[in-house]
Amino acid sequence: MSATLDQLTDWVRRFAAEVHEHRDELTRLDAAIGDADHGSNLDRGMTAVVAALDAEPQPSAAALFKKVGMTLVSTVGGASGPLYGTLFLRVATSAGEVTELDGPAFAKALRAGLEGVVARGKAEAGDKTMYDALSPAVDALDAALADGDPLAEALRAAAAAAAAGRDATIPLVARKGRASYLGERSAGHQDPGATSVTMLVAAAADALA
Amino acid sequence: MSATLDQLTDWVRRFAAEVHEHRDELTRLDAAIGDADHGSNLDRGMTAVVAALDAEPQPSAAALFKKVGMTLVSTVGGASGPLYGTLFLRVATSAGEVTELDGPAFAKALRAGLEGVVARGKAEAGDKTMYDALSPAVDALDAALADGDPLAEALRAAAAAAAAGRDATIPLVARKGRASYLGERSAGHQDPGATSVTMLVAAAADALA
Amino acid sequence: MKKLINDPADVVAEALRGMDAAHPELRVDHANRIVYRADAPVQGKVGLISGGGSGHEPMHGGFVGPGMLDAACAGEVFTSPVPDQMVEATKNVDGGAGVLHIVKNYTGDVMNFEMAAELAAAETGVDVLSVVTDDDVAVQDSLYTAGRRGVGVTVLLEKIVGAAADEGRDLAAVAAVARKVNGQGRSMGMALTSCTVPAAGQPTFDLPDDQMEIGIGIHGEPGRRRVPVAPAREIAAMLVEPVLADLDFTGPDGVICFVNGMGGTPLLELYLMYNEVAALLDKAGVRIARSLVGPYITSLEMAGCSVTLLRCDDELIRLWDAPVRTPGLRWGA
Amino acid sequence: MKKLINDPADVVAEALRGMDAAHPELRVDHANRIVYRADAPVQGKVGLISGGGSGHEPMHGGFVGPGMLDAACAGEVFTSPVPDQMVEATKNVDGGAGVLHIVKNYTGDVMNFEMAAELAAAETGVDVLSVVTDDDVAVQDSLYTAGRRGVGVTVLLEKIVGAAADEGRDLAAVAAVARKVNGQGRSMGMALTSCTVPAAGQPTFDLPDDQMEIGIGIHGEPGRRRVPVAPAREIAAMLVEPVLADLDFTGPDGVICFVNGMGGTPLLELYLMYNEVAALLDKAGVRIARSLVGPYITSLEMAGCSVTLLRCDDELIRLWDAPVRTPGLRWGA
Ligand SMILES: Nc1ncnc2c1ncn2[C@@H]1O[C@H](COP(=O)(O)OP(=O)(O)O)[C@@H](O)[C@H]1O
Ligand SMILES: Nc1ncnc2c1ncn2[C@@H]1O[C@H](COP(=O)(O)OP(=O)(O)O)[C@@H](O)[C@H]1O
Ligand SMILES: [Mg+2]
Ligand SMILES: [Mg+2]
Ligand SMILES: [Mg+2]
Ligand SMILES: [Mg+2]
Repeated sequence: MSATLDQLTDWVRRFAAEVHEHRDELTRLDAAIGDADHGSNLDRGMTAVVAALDAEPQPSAAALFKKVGMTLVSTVGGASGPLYGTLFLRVATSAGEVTELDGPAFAKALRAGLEGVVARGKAEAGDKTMYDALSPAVDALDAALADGDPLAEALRAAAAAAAAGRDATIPLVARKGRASYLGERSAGHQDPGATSVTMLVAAAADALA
Repeated sequence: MSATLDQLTDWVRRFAAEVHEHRDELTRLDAAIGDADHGSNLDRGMTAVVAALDAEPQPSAAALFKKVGMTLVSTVGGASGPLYGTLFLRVATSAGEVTELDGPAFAKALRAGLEGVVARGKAEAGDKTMYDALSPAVDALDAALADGDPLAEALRAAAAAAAAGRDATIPLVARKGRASYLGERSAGHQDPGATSVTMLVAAAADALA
Repeated sequence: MKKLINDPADVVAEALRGMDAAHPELRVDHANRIVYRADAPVQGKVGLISGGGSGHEPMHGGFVGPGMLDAACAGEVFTSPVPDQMVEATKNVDGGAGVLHIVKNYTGDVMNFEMAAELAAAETGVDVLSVVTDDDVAVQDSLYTAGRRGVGVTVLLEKIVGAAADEGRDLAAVAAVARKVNGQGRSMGMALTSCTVPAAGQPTFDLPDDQMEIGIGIHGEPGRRRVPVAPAREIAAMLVEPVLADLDFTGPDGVICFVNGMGGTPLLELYLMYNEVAALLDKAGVRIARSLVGPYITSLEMAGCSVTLLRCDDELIRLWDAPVRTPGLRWGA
Repeated sequence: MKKLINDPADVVAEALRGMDAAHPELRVDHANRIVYRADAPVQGKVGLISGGGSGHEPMHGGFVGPGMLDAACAGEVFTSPVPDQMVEATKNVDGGAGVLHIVKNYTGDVMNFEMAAELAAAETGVDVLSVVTDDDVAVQDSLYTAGRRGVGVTVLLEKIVGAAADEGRDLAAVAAVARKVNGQGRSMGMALTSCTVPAAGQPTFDLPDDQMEIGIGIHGEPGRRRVPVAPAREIAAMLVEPVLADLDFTGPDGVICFVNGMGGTPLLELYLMYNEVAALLDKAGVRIARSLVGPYITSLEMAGCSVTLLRCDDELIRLWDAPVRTPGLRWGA
């Protein structure tokens, strides 16, 4: 089973809808250990993305994700703008000028996105960032596909891994991003970026089902 | 019966003690229709007065009240500094270089004080100021003495008249002082200056009893 | 009460010590609580003094310096200073040309400055004139009341009159400029929150989260009326309309438009308010010749703003543009 | 939420319109949210740009003008601007001598400016160097974390580096001055209250009436620790001690001592704090060469303050004293 361009577009739109719906929750999480803007940042960006896709449907996976990445870079700002922007730009490059992605190609693209996040933000495991949800998700996706699971099922496993990674950020003491300024006081709070990136993976599982 | 210099000094000290005890109440009244400083203003001034009298007992009624008036003018500021200051300075002039004041002399001095307040502040009856408590008190004092009441009893009548005048400020719409800025909203609140001047008359009734 | 203070009784004295330490170009008489420009008196120049309760900073101490005031007398928070301070300052800023007292119209300020002028006349040979500012249109002007409050115009007046004194005009002429500025300026203010007088220890008034006060002064007092909070656009109209209704500002030389912060309002919001005010003036045919945006005449940490318009002519614009060098206002020097 | 705003989404755009209208000496590109000095680019001079989230006014837009920045990019409230803005500003302030990016050390700001520098290199021929400020001693400096925040030193740096660029130094030399200033400056801040991001609609954190936050940044975030409210004297010690512990400030040329208000603290309290800070420095043998007191790098309406010390030498003092003409800082011009 492959993901069609429509499904990939649907992934982006579902993520936008999730972010919009949980905008205040994301901001509240960011208020606790950051500066109370993660929800409005990402919602502003994904609203712009949806508007761009409405205005001009994209002809290929590369074009689609490049548009998403560029729009996020140009409209979000803060830490999540360059991080989510780079993620999608790397996904675009990895996906290429195709209109379908099979499981391995999708997984490769998502890993490229993860590597983009690391290249940009230098986060490591346990730093209490979006990395801590995205990285286990990409690993779970690879593992499930290697086990021969179809993409849809593999993405469900990835989404579960992301959620587990997200929850595991709660006890962590942040070492990257704004939460790091809080030192020990950052422990006991769920990372907002890990929360939004879990929505991203869950949206993929829904859209590519 | 005459008021001795000791009794007159005691009047001033009792007034200081009353103001100090009711400092927060006076400030609260001023917060409602003014700027929340009448209690601290008058307490600062009367504390300085007591310190001055402690340092140097005064040889005559004129010296005593002049010291009180000058100290108030120099330490209080705001509206109540010049008003109470002028009141005591006029009392001093009227009282003269004596060490005792009989009833008529005391009443004359207090009326001179009232006239000083009017000369300085131009308040009229019903403007919702200290005038509205002090003026009926002075009238009551004159009337009681004219009836042949002894000074102590006449001062009790004056204190009662002051209290009645103070209470009668509650429904008034202010036309002088800060409360006038509130217009109709000043109605329903007791005037702070009328409240403190009622303490002044009551202290006289107690000291000269 | 949350404040960066020690004992509430020491707030004014300690803040003056900080001002003294931070500004070598000023000289502070701590016993009398007077801020002087370091080179006072300036020979041959009319001396300008003002003063008032503390809690309105930078006014007035922050407006002492070349091109503005020669001295400022600081009272307790929201309490007029006392005559002794004003007499002392009058003596020390007289450079032979007399001294102008700039007084905001509050019963306390007016009476204390009046007593000071009487004492100065009796004790010193210094010529003294006084001007009273009363620009607040929130308060109805009437012979039978304390009249209008002196608010935002005081800032513009101290700057402009400072420049007039610098030009070497005599006392009567400087006083005439002052009266002209007061006559051509109007203000209106509003508050989103109350403020807390340190000695009182709690907010002067309670204001629910969905209410604001329109027609406030600068002493943390409640305003003329309480209304539901509204967008900046509507608030701007509530301030600008009564100002425009009170005086014609459509002259060819335009106005100085001053959007003032009450102390607790961020500059971001003041610029946003300025945008709304400018749009309303444009619609009313009022030209903005000069602008001032910021917290210049404040009420401690009160959130809110006021709008002041001053009708200009060539002379006032020239005096406004002249160099000024004070902690609170500075240009050209 | 009580603010002088219309729609929370429009706050930054509308405030920039007000800034534009109030300051004819600035030019604002509203589409890109860039504040330029009206005469940019200045031929032959190194161009200086900075930028960051809004809500810190007057920083950075209020520091645009002769002697300081050539342009400032405004992000959403507390959100770094985007690379497109920085690239556009870089192009428009280059007078042939290259452009310096002044970046506060926050993950978002650093990444966005990094992308901008990459794009500028690819799309334009402009030489770009970047300096990052990271002066906040509340945060432990470490290779394994995001490092220290850039706070108060940024203000002093923009002034001093502006003067260095005005002297005609080349890009490398200007960047070297910037790095020197950052290396010699340290800051520490505290909050009495939280602040409310307009889009969030409620205070970022709850702080009981008897508690304060020590070691805050400038984004309304909670600090390093929460302690009972204390007198100004003790608060000053909590801020000054870690600053002095981090760097030796006892040089013969003294320091610039900067007591900054977070936006909702009255000037009266800032001067009082300055008095306490000056006393502590005196005891520690630190000489104050220059002072700055006021709200210059703020967190919306947060009540609180920060203390910044910058170790000086003749060069830095000369550059500090040089003329500057911006809405937020102005002297000698
Ligand atoms: N260096 C980093 N690497 C990966 N993710 C990061 C890094 N720094 C921050 N993040 C993520 O960004 C999120 C915050 O995003 P956001 O609030 O939009 O930006 P800002 O911190 O600039 O306000 C954090 O919750 C964290 O997951
Ligand atoms: N013109 C006046 N004549 C008489 N009393 C006045 C006048 N103006 C104000 N007062 C009195 O002064 C009181 C307020 O004093 P205070 O709060 O100490 O001064 P301020 O109004 O300057 O803060 C009022 O309650 C009123 O009784
Ligand atoms: Mg954030
Ligand atoms: Mg009062
Ligand atoms: Mg008062
Ligand atoms: Mg942010």
